[in-house]
Amino acid sequence: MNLRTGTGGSIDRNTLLHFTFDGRAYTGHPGDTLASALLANGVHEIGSSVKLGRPRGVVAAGSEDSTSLVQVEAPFSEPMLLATTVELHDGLRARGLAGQGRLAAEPDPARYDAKHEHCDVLVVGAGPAGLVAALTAARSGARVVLVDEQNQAGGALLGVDEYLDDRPSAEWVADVVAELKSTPGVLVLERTTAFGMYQDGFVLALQKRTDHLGFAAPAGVARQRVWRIRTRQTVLATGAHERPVVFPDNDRPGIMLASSARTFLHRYGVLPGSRAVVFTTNDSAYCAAIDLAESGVDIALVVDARPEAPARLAAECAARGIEVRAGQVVTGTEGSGRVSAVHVGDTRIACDALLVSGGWNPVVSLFSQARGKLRYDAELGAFVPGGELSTVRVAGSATGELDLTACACQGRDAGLLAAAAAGFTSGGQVPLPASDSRCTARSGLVLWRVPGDDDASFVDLQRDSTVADVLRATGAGLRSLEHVKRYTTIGTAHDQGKTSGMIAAGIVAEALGVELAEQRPTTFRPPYTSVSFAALAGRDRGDLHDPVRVTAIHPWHVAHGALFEDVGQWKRPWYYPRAGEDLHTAVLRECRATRESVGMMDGSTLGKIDVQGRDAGKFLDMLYTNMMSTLKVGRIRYGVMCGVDGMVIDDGTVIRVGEERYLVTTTTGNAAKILDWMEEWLQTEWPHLDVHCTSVTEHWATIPLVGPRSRDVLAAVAPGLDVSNEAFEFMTWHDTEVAGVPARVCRISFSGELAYEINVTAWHGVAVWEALMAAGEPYGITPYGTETMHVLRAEKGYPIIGQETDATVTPQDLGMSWAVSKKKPDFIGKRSFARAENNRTDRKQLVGLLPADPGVLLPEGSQIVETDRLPEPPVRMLGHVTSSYPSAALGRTFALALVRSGHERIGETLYVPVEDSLVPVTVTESVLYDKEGARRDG
Amino acid sequence: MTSPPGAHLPEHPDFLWDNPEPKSSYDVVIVGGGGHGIATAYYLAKVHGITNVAVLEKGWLAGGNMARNTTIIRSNYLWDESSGIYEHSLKLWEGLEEDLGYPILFDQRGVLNLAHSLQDVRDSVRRVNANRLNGIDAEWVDPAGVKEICPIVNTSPDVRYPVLGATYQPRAGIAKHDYVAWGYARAAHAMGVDLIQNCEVTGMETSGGRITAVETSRGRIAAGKVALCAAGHSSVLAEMVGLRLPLASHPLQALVSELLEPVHPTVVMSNAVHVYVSQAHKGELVMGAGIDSYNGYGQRGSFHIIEQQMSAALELFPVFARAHLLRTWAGIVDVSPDASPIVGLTPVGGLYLNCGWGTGGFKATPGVGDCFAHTIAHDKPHPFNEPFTLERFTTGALVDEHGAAAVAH
Amino acid sequence: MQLIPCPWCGPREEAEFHYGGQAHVAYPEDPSALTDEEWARYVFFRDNPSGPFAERWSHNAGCRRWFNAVRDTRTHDLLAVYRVGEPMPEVTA
Amino acid sequence: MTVSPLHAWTDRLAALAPVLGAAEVPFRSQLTVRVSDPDAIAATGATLGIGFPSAACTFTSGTGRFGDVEVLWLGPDEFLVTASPGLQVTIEEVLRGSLGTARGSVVDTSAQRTTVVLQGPRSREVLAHGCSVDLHPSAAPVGTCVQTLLARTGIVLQVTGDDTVTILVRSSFAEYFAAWLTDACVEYLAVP
Repeated sequence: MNLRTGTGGSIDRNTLLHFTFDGRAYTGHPGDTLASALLANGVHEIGSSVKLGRPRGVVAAGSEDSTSLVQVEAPFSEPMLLATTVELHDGLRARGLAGQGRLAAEPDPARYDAKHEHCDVLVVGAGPAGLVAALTAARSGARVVLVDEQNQAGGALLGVDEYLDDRPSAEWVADVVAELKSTPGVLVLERTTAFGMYQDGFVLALQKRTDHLGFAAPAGVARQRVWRIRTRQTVLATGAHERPVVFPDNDRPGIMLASSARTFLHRYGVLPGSRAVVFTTNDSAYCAAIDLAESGVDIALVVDARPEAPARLAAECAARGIEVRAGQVVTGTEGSGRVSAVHVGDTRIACDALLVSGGWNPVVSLFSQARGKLRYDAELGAFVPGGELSTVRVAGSATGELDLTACACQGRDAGLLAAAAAGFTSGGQVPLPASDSRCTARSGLVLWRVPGDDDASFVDLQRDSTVADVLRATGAGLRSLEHVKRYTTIGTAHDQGKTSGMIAAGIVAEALGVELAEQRPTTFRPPYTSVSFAALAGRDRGDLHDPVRVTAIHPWHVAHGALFEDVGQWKRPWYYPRAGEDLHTAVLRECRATRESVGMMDGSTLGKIDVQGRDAGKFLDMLYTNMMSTLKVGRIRYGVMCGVDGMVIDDGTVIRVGEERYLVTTTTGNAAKILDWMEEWLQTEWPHLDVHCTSVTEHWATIPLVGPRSRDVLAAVAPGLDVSNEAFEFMTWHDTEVAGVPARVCRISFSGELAYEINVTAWHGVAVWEALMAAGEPYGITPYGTETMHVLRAEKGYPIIGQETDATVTPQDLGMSWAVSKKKPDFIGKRSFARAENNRTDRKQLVGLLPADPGVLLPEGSQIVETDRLPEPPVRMLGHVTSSYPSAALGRTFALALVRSGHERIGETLYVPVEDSLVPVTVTESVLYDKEGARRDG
Repeated sequence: MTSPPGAHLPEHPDFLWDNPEPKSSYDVVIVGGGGHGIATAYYLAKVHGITNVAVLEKGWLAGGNMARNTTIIRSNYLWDESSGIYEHSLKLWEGLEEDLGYPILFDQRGVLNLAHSLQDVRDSVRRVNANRLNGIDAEWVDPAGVKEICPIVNTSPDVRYPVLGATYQPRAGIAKHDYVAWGYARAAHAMGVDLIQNCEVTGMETSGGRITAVETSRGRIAAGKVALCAAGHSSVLAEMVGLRLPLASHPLQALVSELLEPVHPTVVMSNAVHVYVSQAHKGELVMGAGIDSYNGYGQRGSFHIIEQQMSAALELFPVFARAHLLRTWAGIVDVSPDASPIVGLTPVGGLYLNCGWGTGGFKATPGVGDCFAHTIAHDKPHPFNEPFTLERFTTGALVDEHGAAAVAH
Repeated sequence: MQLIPCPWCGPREEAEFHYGGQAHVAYPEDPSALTDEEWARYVFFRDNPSGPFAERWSHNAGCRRWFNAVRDTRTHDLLAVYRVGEPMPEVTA
Repeated sequence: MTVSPLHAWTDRLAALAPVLGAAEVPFRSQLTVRVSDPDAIAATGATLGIGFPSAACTFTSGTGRFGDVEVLWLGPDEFLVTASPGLQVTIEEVLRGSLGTARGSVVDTSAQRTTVVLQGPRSREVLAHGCSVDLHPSAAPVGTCVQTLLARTGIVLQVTGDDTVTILVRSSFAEYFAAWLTDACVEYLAVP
């Protein structure tokens, strides 16, 4: 059956597009949607309903449709699209859905992006009100953005054949759009749906950029774009949706909103059927009846629920031989699949289309999202914007106004006011177009439903929710619309209640015998229409998902086969496996080489903060648990920082560069946090202190050179430096030249070995690293990664913040009372040490653990228990293993652990459940290697 | 012919509850008609025989966080104190449908908590071991095991934050939040509890250090005992009796997709990238994000949080690319300094406190309902909520579930 | 996403800022003189009103300055911003 | 031998030429100056021969004893002095000297950030894909200098010409920035 008209519509009849639906081949034209093309081919059944499996068709022509759910299968599979919003293209393949879509198994090849846009006036909706608003604002010189969800401007005008200023409305629209597009500072975005309205003029809009091109979409172009629009003023000209009336068996395909049928006719040249019944509560559906009749549809009957039909329109119908019955309603339908007959009282009228109008719902979703108050308009039977917002204006039928000229006038006023509020007052008057429209919709009757079989009277066609469901909900004791919505699931489906929500509210009010004005409408939540996850993720995926931070020496590590560990956003060399090595063998080799000769690592990721000012010492005394002001210029001290709750938050070295200058290092993961911490205290608590902090983390490349032969290597590359133990003491630093470039060398050790930390300007990093490698070659210098660093420090009992600590650990728990000043009157965290909990003797304390079997490696994260047999749960746990390694230096495995009363348990045997066994371990001090510190000086 | 995908879901009963006028006096007034408040009323009536109880709700019943959460139920918490109360809760969940005679769609499909860094792995293994010794089902699964449990998770090592493994609690799962709340409400109502909606508490009366009544938008209601179950609004209520709480109320956002054929058989959580996702019974993907940073009572959050969540979700689940965001919303979560709740007595006689659940409130509903009812009935904490005192912030005996924030070497 | 008027840089997106909780909570003059309870109040207890709230923000990704704001926590509307050290301005919510 | 953060990206950045000119300008001398006393600010500017910016979110430029120098406003008491490579040690000394006893600090941060210059009529548009600051010429005229976010990295953005934008990005984020920029240009390369 071909239901395409001979002429008319904004489709390109000279071009044929081939597509398939449910496996059958069809044709359509450019300008069609999938829905219009299917209807033109006589396909009214699109899918079936999710709960009852009843056939579902096309109810509306646009994004408010609630039933035409399809799965697009080609060009790329995408679930749950409305056929009314899928633009037809050659090769489109789709199928109807039973309420559930299917995700593609293969990765989506499309690109998505986002763009920020700023404007003085944002206009949402390019119907008559929006166009006039945008033009008015544009002429005032304001920066204007106009967004519209359709592929062409015009809004409601696209669905009529009316004239504006004595010429087809499309011409008027084209002129306005042309002027807008040629005005500097104006951006017109088609196929762009404003889907979310947030604080401070932040509007999100989704632009569908290439979907309509199908297979011809250019590669590289983002398929969809999220516009992040920040506007000073907004004009919402979002229009109104026609709503149906609920009656028994109102869900058959072929039952369509009257205005949508009119849109299919005028925009796409498609007839809804060959013989139609029109059922209305207001004037607007008469236009559909008349237009369709003039296009050859047999209008069997116009059923007007009002006691009297409007005289002029009834006369126009009579002139065309259309019967009008007032004071009657549709009481049922027939059909197997598509509607085949309509019942009006006792009369049965055969037809293949039923066009319904129950009035109009202003589209207030964005206004409501912007926290605009809604008010019930009893004449309209709908919620309308009920209060002013200082930065958001509503114009056109979104206010409930349905007369075209009045809508345009509201648009002009809103455009003027918005521009003026944004500071633009020089705009000229935009002339309002004169309309020849024969009907306005205002003089309607508010009718939610026709009584009858409640079980077959569908309120939400997608959720299969009926009048009976609503009445069961109110009968169950539910009073709030939110409860009824949840009980019945009305309004929770794909369309989010665009057509069903108001009707459900009306039926609830009737059932409860309350005024709708007293009911609070359910909340409108973003997004207005659905948005793909990928569009929201934009380009923040794959390599761009989260920045990878790398050091200046990183390319060398890559070239030399390092495996990397993620530490925050940094990539750090984890270990450098040689052929055939796994983690353990590589790390044992790296550890041995370092302890026995010399190794080095890239320590550039450590946070570095330059702290300057007269009060720098005083300031650091407050932040660290130990004393920094007494540190002498040229010397270095290890320090611990706590939060105000007394728990360790970071540690590192502090070097005194000058009388009023320190350089503080932080752990890799906490660099930004500690700088923020310092600034917070300085700016908000102690602004009187003369201290300034500057991050220099990336200014320096930092290379710890570690092991008994490190002195020899350093001497070879720093000829000007006296590296003797006497001249270059432990915990001091010297400025010198290393490999010919200025360097600061610190003698610090995180391994217990003789060690130096060489700092050079980052862009010299690779050169100095390579010079050290060359100079160390005679000693078998070995680059090592974080894992070896962890083992070396663990053998010495040095904790890693975040591994040995978990925000419940104090310096005392770590055995670092020596780093907690007794002299300072105060420092951050000190007061918390005095709390009862801090002085319990059974706190968890850092100790070493030696498995009885020196070959057994305890899994990190293992728990520790007291008995050699497990009782029934819950089992009392004494603590857990924080670090565990095989040690080359100790010739055995060992672990660090936090253990309840650990410091008192030295020498005790405890047990670690590992899978099904209990591993006996001996508690030891945390320092296991070179307890005397003999190796420090080489 | 196969039945339609949505045909199998149970219907609600024909009767739920009455809407009585508040009486002038009750033995116990519960402030807050969310899941916790209603469950507390239910256990007061059922376990302790206290039925002269009113639940006062300022809006619609169970319309706050109960209606807004992502319904994840699990008990695999690190500390003994937490695992005690959450496991108690999980055990009650396991019998709840029968207990309430209401289909709550409790589905023990398991939860995976993903680890993305070596420290995540250590923390996860630590938690698994602690769980097992506490009698809680928990296992550590490697990436291949993750793939087996949830095939759509991207376990490729070549992504920004590869999945290094996960903890798995098989008994964890999801339930249907409204069904749970309504099941409790119907049962509580049937035992004589008054559920009073649109009744906002505007003040509280005390006499001689004891609570005596609450002032409400529907008049004064005398009360022998008053129990606060107001989640995000707890601070505002406690302020009425001069009680200051260590809470911050934050927006927490969540979202759903449209209905999709089953693709996601379990629950996946990733703290590192701030995503948790499951597929609900009808087929929608339900996702939650991290909390918004600022205090807020507006039940709305900032959209960049959703965008970040989406990019993180797509890294984990590339198949979600063309799923569509259908609806977003926010609740108000009351976050305590140690991310653990505060449940127990207060300095005001007869006034009881249940708050600070942050993002964990839904899963605790049966457990805390039972324990809080015990606390109210006996004027003494139940052993499971004994550690969660207000005093712990003074003594320092925190139950810090934030855990290690980040590895920092 | 909120637009936060940094007193120095002007309005910027919320993502550039770091939230700092309640403003005007001074570090105690002498913590050692406080009882455990008083100290706990300083460490853990903050106002949490529904309505205007004086709070701290830092323009982290911008000028790195901390400043104060009064924000209505019901609407999230920023009612005033002011510099550290200045008294909280009168606002009408 | 010196290696800049984006040395491996020279060709890839150059290949963006049909859309915009993009090139790293490495090894620039950069000094972070913290000073708030107006007299000290004036004195420091006088020493350089280039006045410090008096308005927030701007930069000044000029030619003085160190050649072409720019002074960027980074915060109410924080400035970044940038100059040709190799001058950082001398400039640091001179700045510290002119600061005298006034409250403040001078730190050599030359390698902390690297500099990338974007040129062409699409510079602002490409950046708008990741930068939320209004880059329209009316809102960001030549002389603008903002610290902000570009996608997921912090940047300092200077509008150095009608169609020229200079970006300073922290060295460890430089490759992310370059990758982001290259990706942002894909579309403009695909459809010129």
